[in-house]
Amino acid sequence: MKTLSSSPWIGPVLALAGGAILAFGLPVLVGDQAYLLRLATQLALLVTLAIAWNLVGGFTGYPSFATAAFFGLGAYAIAVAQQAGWPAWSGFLLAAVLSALLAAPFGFAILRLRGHYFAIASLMLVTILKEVTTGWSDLTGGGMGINLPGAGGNPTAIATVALETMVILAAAALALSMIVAKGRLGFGLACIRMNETAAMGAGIDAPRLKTIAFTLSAAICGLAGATYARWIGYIDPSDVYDVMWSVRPIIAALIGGVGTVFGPVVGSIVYIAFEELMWRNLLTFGTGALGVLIALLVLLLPAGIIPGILRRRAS
Amino acid sequence: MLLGGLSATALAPGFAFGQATNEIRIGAPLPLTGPLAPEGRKQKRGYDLWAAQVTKDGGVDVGGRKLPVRIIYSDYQSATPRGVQACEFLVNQEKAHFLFSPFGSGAAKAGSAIAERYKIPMIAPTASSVEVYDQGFKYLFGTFTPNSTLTEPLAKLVTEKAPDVKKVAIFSRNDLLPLSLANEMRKSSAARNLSVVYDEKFAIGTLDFAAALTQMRAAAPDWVFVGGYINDLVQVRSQMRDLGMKPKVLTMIAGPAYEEYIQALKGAAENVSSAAWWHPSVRYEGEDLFRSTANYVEVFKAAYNGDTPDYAEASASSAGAILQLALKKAGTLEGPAVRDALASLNVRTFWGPVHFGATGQIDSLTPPVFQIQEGKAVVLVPDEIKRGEFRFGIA
Amino acid sequence: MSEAPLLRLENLSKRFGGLKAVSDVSLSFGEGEIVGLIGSNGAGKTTLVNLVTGHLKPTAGRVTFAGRDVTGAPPYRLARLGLLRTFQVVQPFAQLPARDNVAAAALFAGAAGDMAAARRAADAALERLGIAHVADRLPTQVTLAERKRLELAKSLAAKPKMLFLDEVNAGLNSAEIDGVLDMIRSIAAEGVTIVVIEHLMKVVRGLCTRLVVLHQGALLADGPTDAVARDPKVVDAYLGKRGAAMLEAAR
Amino acid sequence: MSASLLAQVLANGLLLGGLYAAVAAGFSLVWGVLNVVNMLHGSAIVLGSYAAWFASARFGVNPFLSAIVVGPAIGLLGWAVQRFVIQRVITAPVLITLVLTFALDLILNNGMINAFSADYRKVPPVTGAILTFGPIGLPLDRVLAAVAGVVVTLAVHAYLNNSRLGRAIVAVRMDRETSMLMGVKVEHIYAVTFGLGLALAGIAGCLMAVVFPISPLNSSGYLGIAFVACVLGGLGSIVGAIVGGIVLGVVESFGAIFVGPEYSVTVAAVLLIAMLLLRPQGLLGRAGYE
Repeated sequence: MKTLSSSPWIGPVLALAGGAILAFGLPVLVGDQAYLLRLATQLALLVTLAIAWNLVGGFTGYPSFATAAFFGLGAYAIAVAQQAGWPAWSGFLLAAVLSALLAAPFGFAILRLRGHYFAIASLMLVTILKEVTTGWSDLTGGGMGINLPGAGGNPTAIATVALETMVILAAAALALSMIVAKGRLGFGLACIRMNETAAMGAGIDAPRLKTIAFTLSAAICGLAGATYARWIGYIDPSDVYDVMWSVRPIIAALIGGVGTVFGPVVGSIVYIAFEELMWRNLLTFGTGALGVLIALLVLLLPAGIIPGILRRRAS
Repeated sequence: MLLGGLSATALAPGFAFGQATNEIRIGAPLPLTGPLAPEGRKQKRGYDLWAAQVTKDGGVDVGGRKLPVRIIYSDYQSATPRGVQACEFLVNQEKAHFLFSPFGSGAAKAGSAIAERYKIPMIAPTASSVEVYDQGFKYLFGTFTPNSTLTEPLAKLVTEKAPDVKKVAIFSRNDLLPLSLANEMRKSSAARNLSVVYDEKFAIGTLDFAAALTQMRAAAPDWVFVGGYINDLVQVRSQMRDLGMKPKVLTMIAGPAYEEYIQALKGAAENVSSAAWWHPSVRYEGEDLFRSTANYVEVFKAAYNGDTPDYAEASASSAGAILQLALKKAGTLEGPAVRDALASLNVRTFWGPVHFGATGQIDSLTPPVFQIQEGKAVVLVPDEIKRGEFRFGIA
Repeated sequence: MSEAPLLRLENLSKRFGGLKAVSDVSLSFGEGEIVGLIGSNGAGKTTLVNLVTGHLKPTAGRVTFAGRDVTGAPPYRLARLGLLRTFQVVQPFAQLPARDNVAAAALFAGAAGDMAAARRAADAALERLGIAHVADRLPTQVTLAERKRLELAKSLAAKPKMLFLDEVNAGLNSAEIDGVLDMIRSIAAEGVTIVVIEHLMKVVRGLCTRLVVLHQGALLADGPTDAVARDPKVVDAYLGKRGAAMLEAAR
Repeated sequence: MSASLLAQVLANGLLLGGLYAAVAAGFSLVWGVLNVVNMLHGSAIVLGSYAAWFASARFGVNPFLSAIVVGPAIGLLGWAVQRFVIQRVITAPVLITLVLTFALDLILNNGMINAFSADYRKVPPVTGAILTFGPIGLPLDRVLAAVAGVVVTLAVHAYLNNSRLGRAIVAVRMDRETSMLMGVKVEHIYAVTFGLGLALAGIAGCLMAVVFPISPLNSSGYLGIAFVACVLGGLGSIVGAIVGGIVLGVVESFGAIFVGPEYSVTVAAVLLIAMLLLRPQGLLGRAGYE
């Protein structure tokens, strides 16, 4: 809050500029290292989702597990739109708008619940969307999955475009997160997180603010899903509505620091590095090792890396 | 910062670079954890058996040199995107010469794009859907015939032997292979004027089928066709028994081909009919390292405490055996040359006669139709390897 | 009572299952009044405040504030209209410094245009309540008396028309109470209506010109402090002999 | 739709519900007393199933009998996990305990996949008999398992209300601070309760093994059942778990008929959200949500 008097736009503009440099610089730098491109894209995807989650789970203090629901919805929105012959940009638009349109009323309803109840209700949305998508096979191809047109094109081009889109999306999410954190919305959300009763008493329209945060978060997740679908080229319900899409961003945010602006970014980097390391070195215990990491993290550094460092420096 | 963190982990095993071609490196992404873990582990047994046999024989003959084989595994945790990532990792970082595809049609399809791009021949041991091979790719080869080759011979057999079978119930897991099988079954039924009186899907992970089966029972089908995986099929079968359902014909794909299915159900498995791409009771002679189906089964049993191989395990072994034959023919490890050798392959193996069609999918195999009789799978079709007659009714 | 009361309750009732916590209460409050709301534990005082300030929805009845029907309106809407309350247990935003605690109310209820204006308003409110020195501290780092004033500052920054103060003096010593009472009087002098929910007779007697007594959820008495305190019904039901004596003594 | 079909579906649902009650009881207890959503619960049930399978395959003991040993053994494990791991963050925000038990679940589940090679296993039928009442057929194994599920759950309920330790647990559930003042060692109660919760999971695992194939992959399904049944019945209420389980079983069964079997989980999920929003205190029981 301290830098509020200085221009609030410097951070977001820097984030966007940095994102653009990364987005178009990375492919040039590692263009021949396809695997690195892939990892970088994955990292950008996780950063995007973690930032989106942080708007609700961090700033507002509502532990949402609905990330996978909007991610999957966005992926299917663009897949169906492109199959129907819509241009790509309208697919992205559809992904964002559909996610937001679903998130607004659903969020408004379940954001009345607190703690575990909210977590479970948000998780159920993933289950519901997954089954509806699977069942509505006329539109979505059901369990057979769906191919995106153009998926068979030049893989290098697809990988490059995916990385560029994903990094720019991540940078935009970061910029948005900075604006929210420093603005009226973020201030209101922080009050709600700390004491919702007092927040309402101080004139904060908690239901509205929470719903706005949830909707913004959903729209970002929808866009991330759409980018992902275009990147992978083939999606099926159990892939894009996988609960791990909800869990990984939470872990990433926890690692870096829940409720901080840069926590999700730092946490995502650590998470991806660790996951990659475990996956390479432990053939069949990768998931379990991840469990060990998370458990240790929660027990030893419950506030996350950034707040942990800040606290150490303060004392 | 971002790049630094990434390259540190990504380049660590890049030392494989310097190695000359003194071994054959094969990348095998497998779902060793997650929902597909049982299938992934089966495949691994098949690959390992082939690799062990190669080691025993002193290596693979490539242009007169005997080269050892190394299979590099990577667990993709049953998540298709991770499977694709694993393919790229194995080629790009582990410098694999060849790939065995991830499990199933969906993941094989997604992974084949990587193989195509790097000109790495990929053998898919578990992908049957024609859509996988329709992509115009040149480096993908599959050891399973299309799904229609399973349902058609079954439908033909049933309608010939039992013309009074008129009403069919189709019940399938809402998943790629079972849905595709159900689709083929629908077509096969329509072609023979059978009426489909019940047609439903069940969600992945369904535990209890009592309600759906109760409704199916009310429709009184003569022939019940269930598509799913072994856990679904074991449960559906035992609940059919609980509900006293006794259709004239009960067909289940793809579980009865597994020994565990018979073990789990004991008497209730009797007279369940099925079809698979291979069965241990088929009898083929081959030019491959296993020499014959009978010998393959023996070697497998010796290696895995007496377990009998099923089609999934055998297909994995056959992927290795077929690659080995192609390598011998090509005389080099170069991707394009081995690809051409695979494309023009026309050999006999323990898996059956092997020839790949224009799309890369095998077109020389006749999947056997079989039925569980006295606790054993008995082949009914094709005639050359027929071991018994179709029996009607179930316990 | 003026012809157009600021707040009017008409036949307000609240049931929890079979229990009638508030039954059929009708009351009016005028501008600038200081009213004491008393009653034994469980008489329905806090429930009534919750009903009026939007933290609970009434089962029946009507609430009108500044000429609008606000029955069942949420707390944030009432706060923006100028109807605020403090809580028996103080409710700060624990990780925000005192200044931002107050600034929240100024920004969202007090119509401060932006964060900077809200902080200026917050500093003014803290200054006025004599706790400017805690502006940069966290609520956990200040004394109870300061925390109580912080709550008052929050309400003040919201530009209130009416304040419900729920046991704002509980836990304070005599000198601290006197300071708070002075502040309440000065706030009322600006035309803000104040309702204090109190157990301390000293406070009620010294501060309020009017008393409202609840008994078992219903309105028992309403009138000038002196008259109500002598009302035999009130003495019987609530004050008891000892309470009446105390009230007399405090005079 | 004939009456006999509906009767059969209702009977199926009731039997399923008895099993669901056992699945939900321990979960509900832990949630209610510790305010911990135990993500480990599903895997603990699967662990119980594997133990029952092992007892059956190796020693020929049927799951109803092995439950007597399996339950307490897994309960002991639960006691240790709470005492030495979860207790360290018990006062942390909801998200932390949720993520911690999720991590423990990843470890246990991955461990089971490795240890049991992920193959599906099935315990042979205990009686294999089928009871018929006119047009309705009920497999005896399933009836026994469902009845056992309800009986065990009721036994725990009785224990909570009649023993010294049980009453201490109930007291902590009602009001932690006051119990502490009254000399109850809350830490001890937490560990015992978590142990009891996992013991119930272990027993439920044995009962599920009578009816369903065993696989580590079932764990998330079991957890989902526990969620829904628990919310339906009311948080922390053992009797509520029975009511919630049975209602869920019946609703799922009719859902499969009227909505289609591919939507069975959706039906449960919609039911859950509706309950949370409209009647958070459960069909019976007190308001549980913060």
